[in-house]
Amino acid sequence: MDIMYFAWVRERIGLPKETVETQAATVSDLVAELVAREDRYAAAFADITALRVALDQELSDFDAPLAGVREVAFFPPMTGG
Amino acid sequence: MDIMYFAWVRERIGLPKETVETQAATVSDLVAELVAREDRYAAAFADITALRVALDQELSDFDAPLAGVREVAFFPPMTGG
Amino acid sequence: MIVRVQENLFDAGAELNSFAKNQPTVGAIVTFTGLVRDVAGGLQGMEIEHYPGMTAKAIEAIAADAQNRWSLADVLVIHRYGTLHATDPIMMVATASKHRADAFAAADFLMDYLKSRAPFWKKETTGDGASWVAAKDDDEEALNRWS
Amino acid sequence: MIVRVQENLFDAGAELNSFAKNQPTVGAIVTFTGLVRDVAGGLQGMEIEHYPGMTAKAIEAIAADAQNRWSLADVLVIHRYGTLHATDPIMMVATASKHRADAFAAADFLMDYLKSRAPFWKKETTGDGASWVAAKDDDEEALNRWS
Repeated sequence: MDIMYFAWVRERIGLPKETVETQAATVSDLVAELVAREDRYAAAFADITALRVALDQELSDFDAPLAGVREVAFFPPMTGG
Repeated sequence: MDIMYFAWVRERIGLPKETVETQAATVSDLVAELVAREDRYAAAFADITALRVALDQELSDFDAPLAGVREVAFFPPMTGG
Repeated sequence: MIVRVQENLFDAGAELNSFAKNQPTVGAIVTFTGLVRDVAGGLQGMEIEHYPGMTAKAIEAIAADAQNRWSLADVLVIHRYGTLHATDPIMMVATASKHRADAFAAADFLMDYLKSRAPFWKKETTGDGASWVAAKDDDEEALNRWS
Repeated sequence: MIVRVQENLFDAGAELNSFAKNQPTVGAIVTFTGLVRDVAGGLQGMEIEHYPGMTAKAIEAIAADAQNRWSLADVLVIHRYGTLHATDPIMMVATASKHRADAFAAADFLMDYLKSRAPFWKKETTGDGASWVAAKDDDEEALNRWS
């Protein structure tokens, strides 16, 4: 599964994209796996309410199941316009 | 007192502007004087609810007094924009 | 505030660019451009009559009202009179603000008031002849949004 | 519908004119142009990051939603990414309709959704350093207007 990071999430984690092997059932489970890995992930995911998630390029939420998902992206609230 | 007419009011009366001597106390009194004059005025002022009036270039209404007014304008509802 | 009442054609894009260029500390520019709509059967022309002594004063009063109601860095209003042709720009409003909500609300307000309170009257000529455009009840009701 | 996500500068006035030229039967064009605002102390630059795989799709979905909600002849959205400078245009929305109320509402709606639902993130560099622009609670609340 590809995981992408944008804006300050990317900066805290230190990379824009990585591929992980995971059995996580939901986005929250995946976040828990990442946080357990290294401090930089813990720092990026410290306040989940400050983050957004997209599954296969569609906005989703942290309760969503990951079955069949190929690309997960984490980022702060958008500031376009 | 100068009286100006615009759009179809001007067309029905057949002139854009005229100067009248009047002792009319209000706009309505002035309209009554004009209507009494000739059919073309009666045609133009047949339905007063379809008309607007400006006194000295400010929108006003038919009850307004004419004391001190130098220019009265009659026209249909505006269609700018 | 810039108010122009003119017979000549204007270039809406050039007006937007020169308006924006004068607003270095502003993030939001909203414009409305009104075009002569071509009608079924073909529009041969549009004649816009106005009340020269009153027009600019009335528009300036409306624009000043917008500036009192919202936080605006600048306001532009251009309105033409005389003979116009299908697809010509009739008029344009531009508002500049730090806040997009203010720029939108002010432009919307300006349009509602210019439509029903600035002394312009449109006459359209088509294959069926010439006729004065009637004011719409909607336009009068739209003003109630702002009171 | 025209959606462009690009690094290059664009000319908002030229975009307005070419958009309007394609709308012969439409009376009302509304545009919103977002500019890089110069800040106190001087903005040295703005960096806009985006999510290439998602950006155009997200904007197209928002524009399609606007077309379902209002009677629109056409919609244009341009949004830049990369390095921008003070007073540069960041993005632009244009709507064309027979009815000015539809053109205004749709442009306002598009801006609210692009602001909070299109995957762009702004980072500003000033004399004090670089920092990510924070989303405003206002922006999220603005979306409630349309539900």
